[in-house]
Amino acid sequence: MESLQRKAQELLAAGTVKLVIGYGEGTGVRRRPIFVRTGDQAGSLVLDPACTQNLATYLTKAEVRALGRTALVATPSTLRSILQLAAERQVREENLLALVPLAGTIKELTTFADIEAMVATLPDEIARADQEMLTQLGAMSVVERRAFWEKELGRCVKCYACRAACPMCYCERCTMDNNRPQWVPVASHALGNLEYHVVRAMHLAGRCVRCGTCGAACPHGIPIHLLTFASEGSVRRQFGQPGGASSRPTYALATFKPDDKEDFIR
Amino acid sequence: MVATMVDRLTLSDSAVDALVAALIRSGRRVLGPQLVRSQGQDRIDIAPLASFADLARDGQAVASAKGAVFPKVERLLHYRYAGKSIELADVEPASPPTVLFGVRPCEARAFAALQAVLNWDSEDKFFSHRLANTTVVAISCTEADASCFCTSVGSRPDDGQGSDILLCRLAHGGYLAKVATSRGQALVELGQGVFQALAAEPELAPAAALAPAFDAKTLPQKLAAHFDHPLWVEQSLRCLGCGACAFVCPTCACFSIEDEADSRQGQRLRTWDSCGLRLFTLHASGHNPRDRQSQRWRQRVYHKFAYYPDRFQTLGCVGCGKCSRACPVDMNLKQHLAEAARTLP
Amino acid sequence: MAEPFEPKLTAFVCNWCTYAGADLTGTSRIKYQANVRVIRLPCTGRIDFMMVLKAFARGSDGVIISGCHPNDCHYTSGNYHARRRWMVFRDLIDFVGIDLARVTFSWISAAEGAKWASLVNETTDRVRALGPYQEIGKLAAAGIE
Amino acid sequence: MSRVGVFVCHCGENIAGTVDVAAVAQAALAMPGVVAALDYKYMCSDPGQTMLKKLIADERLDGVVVAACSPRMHEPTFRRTTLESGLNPFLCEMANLREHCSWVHDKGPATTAKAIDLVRLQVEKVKRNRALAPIRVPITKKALVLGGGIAGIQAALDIANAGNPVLLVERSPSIGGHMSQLSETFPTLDCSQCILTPRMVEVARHPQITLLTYAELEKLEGFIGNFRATIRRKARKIDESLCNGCGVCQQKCPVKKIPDAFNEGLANRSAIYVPFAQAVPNKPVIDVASCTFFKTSKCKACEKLCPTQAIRFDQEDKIEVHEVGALVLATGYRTMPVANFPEYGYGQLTDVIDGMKFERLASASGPTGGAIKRPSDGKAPQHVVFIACAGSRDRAKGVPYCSKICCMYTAKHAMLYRHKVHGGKATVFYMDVRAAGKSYDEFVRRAIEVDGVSYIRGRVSRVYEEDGQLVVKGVDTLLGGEPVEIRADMVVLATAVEAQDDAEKLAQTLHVSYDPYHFFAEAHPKLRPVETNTAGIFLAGACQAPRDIPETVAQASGAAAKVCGLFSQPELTREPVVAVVDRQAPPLFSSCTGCLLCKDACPYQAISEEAIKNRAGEVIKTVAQVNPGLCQGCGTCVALCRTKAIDLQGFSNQQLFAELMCI
Repeated sequence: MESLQRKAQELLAAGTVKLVIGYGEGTGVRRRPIFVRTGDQAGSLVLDPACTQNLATYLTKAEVRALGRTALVATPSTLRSILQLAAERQVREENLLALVPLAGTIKELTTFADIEAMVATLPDEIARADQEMLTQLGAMSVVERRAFWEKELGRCVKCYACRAACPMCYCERCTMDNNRPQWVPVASHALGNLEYHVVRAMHLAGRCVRCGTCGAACPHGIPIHLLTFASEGSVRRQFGQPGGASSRPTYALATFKPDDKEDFIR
Repeated sequence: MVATMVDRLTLSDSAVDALVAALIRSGRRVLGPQLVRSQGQDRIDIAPLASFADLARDGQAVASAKGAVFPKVERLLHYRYAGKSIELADVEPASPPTVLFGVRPCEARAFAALQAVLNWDSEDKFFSHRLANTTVVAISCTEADASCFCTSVGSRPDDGQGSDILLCRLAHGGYLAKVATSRGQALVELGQGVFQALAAEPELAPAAALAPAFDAKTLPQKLAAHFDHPLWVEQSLRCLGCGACAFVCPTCACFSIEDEADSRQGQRLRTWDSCGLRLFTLHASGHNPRDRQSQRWRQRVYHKFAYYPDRFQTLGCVGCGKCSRACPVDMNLKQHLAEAARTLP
Repeated sequence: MAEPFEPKLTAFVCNWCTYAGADLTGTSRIKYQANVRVIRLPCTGRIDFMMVLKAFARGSDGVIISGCHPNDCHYTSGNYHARRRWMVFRDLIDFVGIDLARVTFSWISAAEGAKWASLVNETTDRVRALGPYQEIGKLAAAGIE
Repeated sequence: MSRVGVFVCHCGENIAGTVDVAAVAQAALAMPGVVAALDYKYMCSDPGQTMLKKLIADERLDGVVVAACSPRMHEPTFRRTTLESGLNPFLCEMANLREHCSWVHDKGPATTAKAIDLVRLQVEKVKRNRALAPIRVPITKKALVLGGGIAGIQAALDIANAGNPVLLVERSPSIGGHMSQLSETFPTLDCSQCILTPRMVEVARHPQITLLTYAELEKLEGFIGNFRATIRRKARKIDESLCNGCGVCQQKCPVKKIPDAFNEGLANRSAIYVPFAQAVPNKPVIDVASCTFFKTSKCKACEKLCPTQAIRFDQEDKIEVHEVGALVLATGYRTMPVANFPEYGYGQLTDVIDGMKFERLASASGPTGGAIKRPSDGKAPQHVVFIACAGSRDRAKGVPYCSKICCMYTAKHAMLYRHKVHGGKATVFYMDVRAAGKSYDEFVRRAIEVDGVSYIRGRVSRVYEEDGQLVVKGVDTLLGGEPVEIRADMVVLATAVEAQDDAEKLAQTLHVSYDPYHFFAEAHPKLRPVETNTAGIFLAGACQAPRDIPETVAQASGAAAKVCGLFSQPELTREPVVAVVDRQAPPLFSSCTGCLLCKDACPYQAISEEAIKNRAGEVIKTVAQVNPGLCQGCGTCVALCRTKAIDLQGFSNQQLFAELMCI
């Protein structure tokens, strides 16, 4: 934690960056994103296991961009998000720098190549609880799964916290907000909710870094992150092209192999 | 809600149980906060009660109770084509008699704020119908958390405003019932023999201790004077621009009108909306008067703490803190308001 | 007394292979059941997964998706892209509880008129046996007060 | 509100016999937006079309649905009629009541109900149709032919003779290609040079052909009708305008021991050289790697002795940019190096040679003047073994395909050998003899029956040297796999035909697709054999697959015809069924996020980046841009786009959504 605060101070003092986005004390035990712009603010940076939110989300926000070159306190997921955003031309190498807590020290990654190299060494697993949920759901009959999701998504109010919190949901005009035609009903009735979440999961297939920030963001505790885990999992299993592995476009659904194997087309 | 003289009665825990049973028997829709545990997380939902035992007596529900009178999606009209002519049908408001049982006093107070907007210049018959059909039985709070700030917005954890009946906990079990309205009276009559007359002055369990964090009285003037203060930009930097705060808020009344149609028929729906969402103020021209998130955050604060007092001589916030708890990036309204009160001259 | 259930099928087909194949079914006067409504697209690559979802939301009891065989795509690779999407989309809708038995995928070339007829007949029979599918359609009315 | 007209065709009894057409028209009239509906015996007939035109005018229709046969049959007809009546042709749609309904279902209410639904689908669609204008693309009427072998020569001549300027680019110092190295050609045994040379000269003399030898394509930008080709003209180190090709420089050049590629290393050349006597242009090149001056900055013999002072040691490569409207790829092939055959001695055995070397030995213009002398000692070999399928149809060698020409040229070689070395013995090992082609099989028969070449069906497992002779070990599968051992003086391998080493790189430069063996891929294996999947780029000869000369020439003329066809139009007009990227008012400008993931998905490289600038010229955002000249309208990008920022004209989201909302 101290090393992070020191690093932030250095970077800001040297003018290497104008902004350090990290985690700070929040309400009670919560942690919240903070935006450090001066050395003396660096002291409020916190680093502990509660710091899990994927801060890459802020890299595409106009208000934050306007603040100048940014250092981002990065979890493994955050690093992957940076690469995926790079692959989709949403972030520039020269505009950012990742600060990775590593064995008590802070590793500074300045190039996408560095980040790729680092990501390649990091484990890429989802939380056990999520894995168990996926297994449970997998074991259910299709009717049971329908019931499960009907119940869970029934609570959705389309506040779009999931979309807002997701680093890959950076589109200025989300397809949900596209009304010519209105593919997905705006209303958060049962159909609107199902269609919204299926669309989101499809749009993240091959792009999702499985940070789970969308699920964490849901005020109603709907495990929507499982939907994107499922679609992303499908891509990884079948095409071996995970989201967030490279800063060059390797989007599984924009490419193909003539011998892609399926067993359902007659 | 017409306030009659407040009638003070007591009920034992078992009596409350019997009351809930009686309400359900009477065919009313009985909604109340309940603890739900799923995927290893606890949360409180406001849902149909099966018995008093299901009731979460402490803690704040994620969602507010406003859905009972102002649902997230409601149908306003529908039409169908008969050949080339269109048959239009207005939807008449219809809702089951409802009891909101065991909600927090702050929730109860919120209906007045909703009414201020929805029945402001013209009456919203859908809302009014549901509201008239709803009896509110609140339970005073003995606990408050770091997001609560009712005491900062002119209320108390045992505030009876907006409740038809307020249940205050007694030190040694049971409740003191403050029956404030005729609708409350109706429940008393329905629960024959459940309510007991007050023998002696009851010993109440201490209400939650919650020190005010700011002075809401002076806030409106301060805000009015500092519309362009950098504070709003600063506070909203981490705001993601979702609608979580508005959709859990008991007083947020913003809505959108959506038409859903195909070649044979269509319907017009009213759905919740939020001033925090970018599209809320998007003009057809593409121009957006509140294009930046800081402007939208400021709007949210000003609407509740400057425009409301200005137009309705009341605050648009009851200090329940639901928005803070629901916020994915921990935008704590209480802290932000305290900061405003502190830093704005 | 209710009349016997007749399934409603929606088919999304590409213009160059399957649509032409279905034309050949006609010119060859091969009979098949009349339950299917065809939506013509230039290429399977144009099929937005939303269309499949919508078909169910609109009360289709079954959906047929068909285009050019691998290597035969009029646009060289549209069908390969489509295939990838379907591979993921199938997994996803299965995960959210949509019955995969309701969706049939097929490659039908412009020369396979008979295959189109048998595909429609088999699908119609299967879906008729499965019964009406309102799992998604019913949602349109759910959650509205 | 729309004003749609619905026209239900009886198609005689074809539709009316099964479908209650009157009921369909009546139902259509009740559909929202439909102002007129009628049914008629033959909509496609003159009276039918007249009715259509009249109603469009009388009812001021803004949409037309013709419920008749398949749109694949009559859509053009009815769109033309719509156009003639002054309505945009793309406001006309067809409901397929015949192929998809009346012909495939029995008469009855269900069939009529389906017919009505099919009409409703199109009515809902046509209400959302937009008037579309055909896309017009200008054409630069100049072709670039890449490769100066017989394929390139033929294509260039055909295009030029049709009156179009042609740029013929050849990377070696002379055109002619492999064909110029051949001795005689099957099945006629006429001299290759004798038939090729006149064509080469014609190219050189042709007023419409600009010949760029010793040049290579570096970059290609643009699209059909509008390519920009960047070409590197390698420095010959001589001034071509002065050189008269007298050849003095070659004679006087002190460096003479450089293996001559044209002669497959069977002879040597000088450092300044003309590849072969009949080279076009007949201008030398200085081989900088071998030239004494460039090594030691001494000598300059050629410069001193050049009668026209044409030597330019200081000459640099030149980069030229040419605007062209079409390309013909005729970059040819290579053969598998003998070094790839450990079993045949890794190319270490001097007398184990490949077909090309044999061609040079047999060629009158070759190092031996056409006499068959084996490389090691120059003796006439008494027994020559020819091994067909050396590498071809051999998965282990990575060439599962048949090289196609080897059976024929092996027969030719054996025949030539027998003609030239009397009493010599020729043995051919083969897998199958594939002699499909006009008088091809007769040719092989002649080798066997008239010239007494012995054919053994079987593979050769090993060739090695034993006391000055080559031992060829194989089997005779016709004799039940009996081992065969032959002592030979020379072995000729019919090595596999492969794509050029740099074929893949070139394909990527040009954005044309290629097969697993790096041969360029045709747009459609049956119906578009000379086109690539990149509009405006065509294929000729062995760069696409192994080919013999007649096939190559035929394909070259085919490609030339395609180019001439393209050039014959004043401009390119294409159906406006293309993808378009959303543009709208500020501050959004476009709902495209510029992720450009669609770029990879497009089968036609039609998508590029576009920078949206403000008045000050600063880039506000980068979005996708679809080139209507390249887009073929498959819609793959549309389905891929998350924000629905790309839409497909004619099959737009609004149209398809409307169709879906009425099922």
